[in-house]
Amino acid sequence: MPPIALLAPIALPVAAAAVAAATSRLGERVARLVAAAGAWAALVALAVLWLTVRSTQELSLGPLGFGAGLDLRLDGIGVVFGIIALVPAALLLTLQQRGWQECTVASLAIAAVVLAIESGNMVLTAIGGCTAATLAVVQFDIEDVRAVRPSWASVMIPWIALAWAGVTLQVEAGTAAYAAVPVSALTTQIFALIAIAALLGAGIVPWRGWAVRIWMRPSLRAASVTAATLLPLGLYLLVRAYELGNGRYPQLWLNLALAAWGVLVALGAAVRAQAASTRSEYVAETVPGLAGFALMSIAIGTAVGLFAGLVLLASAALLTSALPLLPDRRSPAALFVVAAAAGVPPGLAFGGRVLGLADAFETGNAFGVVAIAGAATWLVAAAAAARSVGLPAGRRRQATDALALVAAVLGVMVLAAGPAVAALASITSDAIAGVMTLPAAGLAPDPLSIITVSTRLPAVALFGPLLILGAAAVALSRPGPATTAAQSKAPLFDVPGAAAAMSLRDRVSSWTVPEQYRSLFDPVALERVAAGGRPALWLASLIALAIAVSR
Amino acid sequence: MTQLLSSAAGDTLSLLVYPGLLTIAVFGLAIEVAWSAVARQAIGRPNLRWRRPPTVQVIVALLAMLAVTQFAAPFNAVPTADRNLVIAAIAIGFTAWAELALDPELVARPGLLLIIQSCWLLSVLGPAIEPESLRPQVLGNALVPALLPVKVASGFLYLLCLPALMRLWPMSPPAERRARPRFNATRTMLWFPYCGLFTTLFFPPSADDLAGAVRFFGISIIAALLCVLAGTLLARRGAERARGLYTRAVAPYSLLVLALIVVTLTLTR
Amino acid sequence: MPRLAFASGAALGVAGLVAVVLSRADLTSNQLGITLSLSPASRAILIAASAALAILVALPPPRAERSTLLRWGLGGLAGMTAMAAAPSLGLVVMILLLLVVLQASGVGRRSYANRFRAPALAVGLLALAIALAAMQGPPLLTRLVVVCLVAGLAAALGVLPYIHEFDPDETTAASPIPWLAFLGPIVAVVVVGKAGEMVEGAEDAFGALLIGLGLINIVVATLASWRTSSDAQAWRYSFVADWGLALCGFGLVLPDGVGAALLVLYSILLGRLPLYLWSRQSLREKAQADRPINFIVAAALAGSAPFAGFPARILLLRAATAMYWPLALVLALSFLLWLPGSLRLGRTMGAPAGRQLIGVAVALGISVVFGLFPRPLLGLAGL
Amino acid sequence: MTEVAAFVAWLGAAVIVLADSRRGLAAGLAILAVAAAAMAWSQGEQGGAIVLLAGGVLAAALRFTIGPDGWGLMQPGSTPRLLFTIIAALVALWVALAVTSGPSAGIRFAALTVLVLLGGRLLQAAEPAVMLTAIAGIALVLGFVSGDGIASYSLAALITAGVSAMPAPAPPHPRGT
Repeated sequence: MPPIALLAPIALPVAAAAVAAATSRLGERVARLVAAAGAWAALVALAVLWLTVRSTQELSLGPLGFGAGLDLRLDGIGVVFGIIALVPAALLLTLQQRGWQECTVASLAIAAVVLAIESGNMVLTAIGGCTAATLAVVQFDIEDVRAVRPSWASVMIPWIALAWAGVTLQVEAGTAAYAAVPVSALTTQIFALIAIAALLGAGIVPWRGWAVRIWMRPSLRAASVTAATLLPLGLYLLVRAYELGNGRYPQLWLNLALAAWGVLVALGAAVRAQAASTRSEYVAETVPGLAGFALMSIAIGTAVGLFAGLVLLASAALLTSALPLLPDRRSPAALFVVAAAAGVPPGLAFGGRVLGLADAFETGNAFGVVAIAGAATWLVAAAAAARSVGLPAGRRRQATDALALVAAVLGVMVLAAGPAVAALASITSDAIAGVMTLPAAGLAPDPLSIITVSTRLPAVALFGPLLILGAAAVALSRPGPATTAAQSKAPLFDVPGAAAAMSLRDRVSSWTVPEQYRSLFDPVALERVAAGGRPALWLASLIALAIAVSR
Repeated sequence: MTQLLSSAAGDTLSLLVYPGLLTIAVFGLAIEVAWSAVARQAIGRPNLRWRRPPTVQVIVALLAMLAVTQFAAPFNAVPTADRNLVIAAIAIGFTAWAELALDPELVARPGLLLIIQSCWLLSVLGPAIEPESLRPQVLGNALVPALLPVKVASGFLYLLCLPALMRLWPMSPPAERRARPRFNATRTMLWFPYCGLFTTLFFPPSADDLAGAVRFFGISIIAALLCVLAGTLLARRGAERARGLYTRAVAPYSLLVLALIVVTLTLTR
Repeated sequence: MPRLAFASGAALGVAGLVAVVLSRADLTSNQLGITLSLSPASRAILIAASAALAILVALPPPRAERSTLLRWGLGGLAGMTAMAAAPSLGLVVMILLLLVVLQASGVGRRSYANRFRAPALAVGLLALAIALAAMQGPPLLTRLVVVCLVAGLAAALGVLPYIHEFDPDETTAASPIPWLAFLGPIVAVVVVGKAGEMVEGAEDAFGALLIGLGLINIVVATLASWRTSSDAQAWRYSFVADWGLALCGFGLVLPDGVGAALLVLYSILLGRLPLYLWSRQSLREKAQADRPINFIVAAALAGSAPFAGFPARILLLRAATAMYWPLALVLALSFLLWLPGSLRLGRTMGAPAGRQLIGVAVALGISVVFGLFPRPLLGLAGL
Repeated sequence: MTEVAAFVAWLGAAVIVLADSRRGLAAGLAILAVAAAAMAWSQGEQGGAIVLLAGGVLAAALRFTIGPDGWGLMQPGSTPRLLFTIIAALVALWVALAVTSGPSAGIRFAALTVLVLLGGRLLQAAEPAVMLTAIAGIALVLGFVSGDGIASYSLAALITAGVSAMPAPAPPHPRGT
């Protein structure tokens, strides 16, 4: 496979965008099909590129002019994240009704995300990420300019931070190429910039950030594609940071801080979810909650933790494509998807969470406390999920039965994929070995079980029979009454001090400059003075400049 | 392939028979009958006609089966290396929420239940921090003097939480219209998971022989009876006192246990 | 006859452009008894300015006559080329003086004094800098030269604190926009390029002053572009904000900084200026729109990837990090200030159609190409 | 000779500062041109001196024909301008003699005082003829400070004459692109 083929996963969505725009007169259906075909083609190209060689492939097309070259590099971890980002994106482009403009912009955003993932250096990743974030904002505004969307600044900050980290590496180490940066160059300051980029780029924050608010829009077309592409891209940076640091972060406390942040994010999502007044409010918290657990697992700094994070990201990817397809009414589809997101055994999300928590316990020190908090958070999320079943829909989106069926199938896939977790581990262990050293016994010596430090997870032997027994038993069981208890509408608990914090926030936001001082801060008057072309001001400025340089 | 089939057969046996479904049912039935007698509940005439079981009971049973396979019970066919405390704790924790999801009318005060469940989770997982192991038998075996205070404090917290988690407190769910609650089939399936986990975590594992089995189930039954006793006392004190106990005593005590865990962690480093 | 005049003017302009393109960088000529030479950076800016003029003449904004655009553009280009080729700052200032007088002689809505005063002040300050540089004296004298040079440059461009008075309804040719967006880039490149020997011993002060003014312009102009009441004013402030970046780049002295400054100047000439002219009609009609094209224009104006502003910002961050990292932090934060104003400017494009839509697409296409691959532009400038 | 020329240059610039009409402005420009030519001559640039004088005189002649009628010298309200001419001269003298050093203090004084006076006039004036005269004076000074030999003198002369030939600006235009 010639190295130039590395351009294919980027070029195909771009070409699809161009064709979608060119065929706009033929109707939206054509544009939708073209865009979906482009995303699927990119996915196939990525898979073919990897499967034909099964080792890292590189392509260098020379310097671009700003200190970074057009260096593409496809390694195992790139393929894993590419698949995690492309599968839901392709599904959504296939299943959701979109106008040609949305199809075009979404395809370009997908190409930008693949560029960021395939990029061989950090600066190019920043360009790809910034492009994807900008196009996400454009998608939101095309879809509904009045609906809530992430502020442009909030999606730009992370990529400017990453660009700064990249150029700092260039200045201090002479290169920002992932494969060439010396281990000593990854200082705490540079890692902090990468972490800021990762957390804000994916919207992984404990408060109700943009990653939550986008799910509350009237339409979920742009939200779902954005969540499907930007969430993995953010966490991808933290995984690449392991490669830069030869399998570890500059300081152990950084791992601990990130893991704690991940639990805080999941806890924030769970606390908000248990107080949600509608099912759509609950749904908005599911993907960020999973992202918090994924962050916690990835931050532990072991191969098992990283694998657990990947499993949770894969679950989040499938659920991201299922959530916007759910109907408003209470249905088995909603039940399956909610159960899968909550981590009901023996689902994929269950396996990922168990592995992540187990790994945190086995890492020891304060990670154990983080793991206890994580486990408690998991139960809060489970309680919120249980409560959500009885909540009113809370939105006016109607999904067809066919889409509901697809959502149900995706939910069942996540629930039924638990036994396959060991097989996934043996498939991805080579990719994980590319960024950190595997344990001596390996991650998954066979596709049946996963070895952690103190235990072994017999995925197939335990989850397999449980799945079969469970499916048979549930099929034979008698559903309970579909009643909604009044209590299920009330929050399970109130966060202490939340009301006080809200009132303080309202008070602070209501502060204004006293009337008698307003003239001092009148921007219009200041502008009039500055732009009035007054010689007196010019002379005063000249004197000020003279004083400034003479000191 | 042979290895897969043999281990799958062993795990299936554990799920369905011992220490799985059959054991859960027998143990639970015995303790539930005892509780009904103590609480003067009507057991009701056994209905021998086959009826499809409610989904909520099926789900709770499946979760309980998964949990008990992780116990350090004698003759457990699941290899010791394959047992994981997190799986047991989360599977048991999920049972309450399966009820809330599938039959919300059965769950009283879910908010308070969540707080108590968090305290219980601390008592289950707290002792696992310092040993850095999730093998239940390893935690049961941990008798290092430095770790004993955490273990004892966690065990006591576990017992304090048990009556509420088993719904032996005097708080009737919304659907309950009767003065005297009836035999609770869902709870029947939770007696062994909760009590067996207590035995697994806080007592050295029993040998794989008859004496060991007697010891294991004996301790579990004592734990269950202690729970029944506490439930009776709570029932006498009334709902408000019970809620007061859990919000004003158990929750702060769990924070104390957490502090103890952190102090132990710091001192042993 | 007008067609013939137009064609001949266009042909002469093209011939001039071909001559500039073919002229090897740093080629010197003594044929007129005076040494003429074209630095690579000046040559690159001249080519960019010519390209901008070609785009505007080919796709003129509504209500704009090609002949008028060509007349003003070629006149400006002639002066710019003369400044670029002039051997000393003295001659450059004299040519600048001529351009000031010629621009002020045009028909405008502001009073003659208001149109003339600020650029004339620039000429006076630059002349004073030359006179002081010719004297020997204490180090303070060199610092005064620095002040006069920087203040003169700021006054010529019309950036803070020497911002020119602006009338939204004035014709672009008579407004301060040509100084900001057409003549300004070459004036800056030439003045900064020739300032070297004049500020010997006070290079630090020269750089610091440029960076200081740059930061002030970035902060004030980005906020003003967002909050000001008039949309046309907002456009003017957006040019000033871009100049803030360019001044910071020139002040950082390092090749990366200069490269960043040149990229900003290219994006002003080939992006912001044409977009501003194509938005004039909707500015007059106060027609705003929220179409995809408006958001993409906003992204391009905000310097977001993949448009040309982003690599300029990356180079600027690199130079600032190499020199003094807190400056990079300030710059990184300031980059966010472009966003709200750019969204507003994007909306003022209205709903471009026909020629205007083609023009916007061309400008965006150029911005994307140089945003992803700016090397040819930087190579053209010898970087 | 340079010192005398410098004094004459100041005189010319002062006249431009104090005059509001075409005759006074033309006189000031002519005096300034003579001084600039004398200074070029003193530097051994005879050709340049002649060119500069020609350009300056032509500019003065053109200014004599364009602009408000009369001399307009020291009209009521011009006292601050008078003080400005004296103070600027004193400061320039101090800088030229005490602060700076070099071959010719006269040229330093002339350049500084003329640039400051005419720069001030540019900022203060509103009448096009006055502003164009001031900028023409600055062009003359640039001619002898830029130091590019005959080229700078010729260009300065051309610009001085060209600027003075500019007609009165057209009235404001309504709207446009």
